[in-house]
Amino acid sequence: MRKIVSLILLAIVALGIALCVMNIPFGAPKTKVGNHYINKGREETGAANIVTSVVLNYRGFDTLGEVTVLFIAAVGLSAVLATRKKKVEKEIEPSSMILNTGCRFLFPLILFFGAYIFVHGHLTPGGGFQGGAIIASAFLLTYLGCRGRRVSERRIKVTESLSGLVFIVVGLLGLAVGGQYFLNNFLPKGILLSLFSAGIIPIIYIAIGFKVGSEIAGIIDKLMEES
Amino acid sequence: MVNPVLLIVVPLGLSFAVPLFGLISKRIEKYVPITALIFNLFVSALLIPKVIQGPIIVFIGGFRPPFGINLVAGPVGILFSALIALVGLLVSIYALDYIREGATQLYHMLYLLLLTGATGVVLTGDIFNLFVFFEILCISSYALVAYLGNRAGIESAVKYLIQGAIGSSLMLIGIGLLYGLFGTLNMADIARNIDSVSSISIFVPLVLLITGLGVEAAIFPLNAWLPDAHSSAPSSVSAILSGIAIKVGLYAVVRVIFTIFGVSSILQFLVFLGLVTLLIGEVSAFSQNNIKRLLAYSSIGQIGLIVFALGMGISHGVVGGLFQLISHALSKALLFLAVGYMIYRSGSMDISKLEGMGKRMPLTSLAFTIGAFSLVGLPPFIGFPSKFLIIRAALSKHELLYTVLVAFVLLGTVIEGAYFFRVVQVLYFKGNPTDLQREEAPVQALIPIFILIVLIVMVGVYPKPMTAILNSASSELLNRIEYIRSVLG
Amino acid sequence: MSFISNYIYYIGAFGLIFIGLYIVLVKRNLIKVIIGLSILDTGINLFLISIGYIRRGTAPIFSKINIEIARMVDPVPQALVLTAIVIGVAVLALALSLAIRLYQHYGTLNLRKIKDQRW
Amino acid sequence: MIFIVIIFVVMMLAAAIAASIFKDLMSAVIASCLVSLIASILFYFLQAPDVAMAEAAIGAALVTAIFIIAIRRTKRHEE
Repeated sequence: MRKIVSLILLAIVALGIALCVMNIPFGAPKTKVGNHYINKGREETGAANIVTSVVLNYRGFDTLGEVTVLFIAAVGLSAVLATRKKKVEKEIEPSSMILNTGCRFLFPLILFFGAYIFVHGHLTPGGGFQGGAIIASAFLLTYLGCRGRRVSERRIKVTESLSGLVFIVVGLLGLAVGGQYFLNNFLPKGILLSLFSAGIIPIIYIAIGFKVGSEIAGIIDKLMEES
Repeated sequence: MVNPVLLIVVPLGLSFAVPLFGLISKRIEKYVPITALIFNLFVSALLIPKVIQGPIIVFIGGFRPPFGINLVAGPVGILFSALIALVGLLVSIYALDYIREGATQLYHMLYLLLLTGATGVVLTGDIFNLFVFFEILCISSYALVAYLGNRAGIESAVKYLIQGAIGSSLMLIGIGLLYGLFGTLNMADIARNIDSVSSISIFVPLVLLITGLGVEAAIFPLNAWLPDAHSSAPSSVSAILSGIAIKVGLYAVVRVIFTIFGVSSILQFLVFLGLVTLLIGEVSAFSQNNIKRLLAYSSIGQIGLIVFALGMGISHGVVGGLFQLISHALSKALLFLAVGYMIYRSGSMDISKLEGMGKRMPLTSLAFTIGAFSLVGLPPFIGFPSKFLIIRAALSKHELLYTVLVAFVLLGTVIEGAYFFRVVQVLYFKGNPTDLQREEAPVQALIPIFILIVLIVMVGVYPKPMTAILNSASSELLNRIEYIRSVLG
Repeated sequence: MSFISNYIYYIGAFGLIFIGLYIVLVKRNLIKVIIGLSILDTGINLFLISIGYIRRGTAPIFSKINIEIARMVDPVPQALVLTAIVIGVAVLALALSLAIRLYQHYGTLNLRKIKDQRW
Repeated sequence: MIFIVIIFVVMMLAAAIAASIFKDLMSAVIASCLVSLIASILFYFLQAPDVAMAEAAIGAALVTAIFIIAIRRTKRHEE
């Protein structure tokens, strides 16, 4: 019964969307705002990767909101999983030496890889979110491989809030220094395709990288607790 | 001049900084929401006289719309942000004492972030940005509903989360279709070009957006989550969810219908939807024995009344609807705050367990009575002028249909009066009054309750100062040409 | 054939969206429902990206100085999808933490069996 | 080229249906991970390398990890 009702409902939705999608031809050049970004993006933001310039400059406010959403998820997760009873220290079986050494060897390499990705976010594909996710996966590896090693919760929290504050302070500096606009790109744009270019974009992307990395690492840490 | 972007950025920054404050001292963190909301209230109050003359358009990053994100601090936006800051501030004072269990630091962060999301939704002028802030609002309310971590709380949070997630997915599909059709995400720019495509392809994103936003706004077929979520959350959270969160959802629905799509053909449908929501809410509230569920269903009824008023699509109706929205926010916040300590003292949400509260907690019971009377629409409280405006607007249409509809609205009010009088009767006239000593709520709870009572009575007696802002707000909502012109220049 | 080559990405995207919605509406197990939400998210992201595609386009990155501007795909949907992916993860993480707590309270994840309050 | 895309899309939809059918939640999660992976390849075909990276790193890897941790703390089989 439930299946039939849902399928009928889905069919109606599908029909409606199909009617609408007919008017959006696939693969045709039709963009209006997008063209502006492609044509003017390099002069206005100084980033070679136009997606980065859209994410951090034209639509930077969305990104601020998005970082906040992840922050809420981390906070909400620890609020939901917070237990009133005291934590019991469980005896953890240590992992084998090969695994342990391998993880210790790989951990800094993965961190470097993540950092590379978000430092070069304005030049190549990738950026704060991807780099942050890679950093978080390094922590996931240590949780799985070197059991018993934990990052201190406090350090995660401090990184999280400091990097969030960097984002907001850079934005407010734009309001104060570079004319009346929040998130204004007030630093010099530099030469296209060089590492130190695009004004505030690399700074914000590094902050986002740290924030996303610490938040997802914190989420994994909370979920792994007492499991 | 104060930049309206500070209304969003300052609370956001402060809530990011809460863990750092926590390192200094555990006592600071619960004053952070109060500080941020005082700031917001102050800035909003400062901006009100300016925005009545004309909306302030803020370009984020210095890019002119439609190329950058912009905020539209018009009369509607600032009215809502002032309301959010006011109710939020009072409830956060209440929470100083009320929230003791669990991870209190996390509660205060989530609480502030919820209100920041709500402020973002009402100020933004970009449809995807609205989606992002809407997600901030929704996700923090899922977490806050589950805050107590008991069976009921977790169960209703799960229910709320599933329905909310489906809603936001539908909304995102709608936004994608709009972008595909118009190549822009700015609400004013979409509104300007809305007539350039065929009406069927407009209709689909409209339905998707309204369905997605309607989940949070609790319009009739989409409100299954509301009674559970509002009744199992901590009372301070229920006050915010009932007072602010559903109103913000409703704002988004109205903005989408009035400003972006500018469709008058579905307004009639909206009026009927509002009436159905009203009657279902009131009838279900009548049969409740749980005091918080009763208040939650009464919220559904009131939302129905507001939708009814806004759906009339005439200036008087919109003024009445917005007034009713403010009056419901204040009165329902007062009711939930009063009920919070009653439940705490009696240890049960059962209405029959509240016997003798008139003697045990006289001030709180008085507050409950005032809130209830105000919701029913008795003078001299704020509910009277707002309901009066709505009914006058409906009658001014001079159509037989609306006269019949008004009769139904009055029927809803009668039902509402019946169940509220039943509760008030239990509070004062039931039970054995001899063996009870007074256990009044603590002073941190009485201060916001007292301020709410003063506001409710003051605006109820003298509603004149509200009319200027309400009139310009309603003309902003109804005059989309002016909105498009002021954003795009 | 031209129909398929024109609409294959849309077919994939909406296929995922409908399978995801079907799972969410019909399945009883909470973790299964959350898997459905994740598939739904992926479908929506694929749909948004295919809106911005231009036939024989290039990625919107100026990796070399002389690159043909006219054939670049639209960067806006890509920026939106980056945001949407992160929001999706946030919702999933919160939902899974609720699932863990729900299991601790009820000992089951079957939503039909959890009926303390009326659904 | 178009045939490769068709094959990928069919595989992706098959994986999604499999995620819906499997009673073992762990298998269902792996199937949904496969959906994300193929989607990230499709993102690459659609000239969106940024999104492809994000989907592979977040959508396929971390989400699957979070799912598996959650399933370990609850029940593995759907009833």
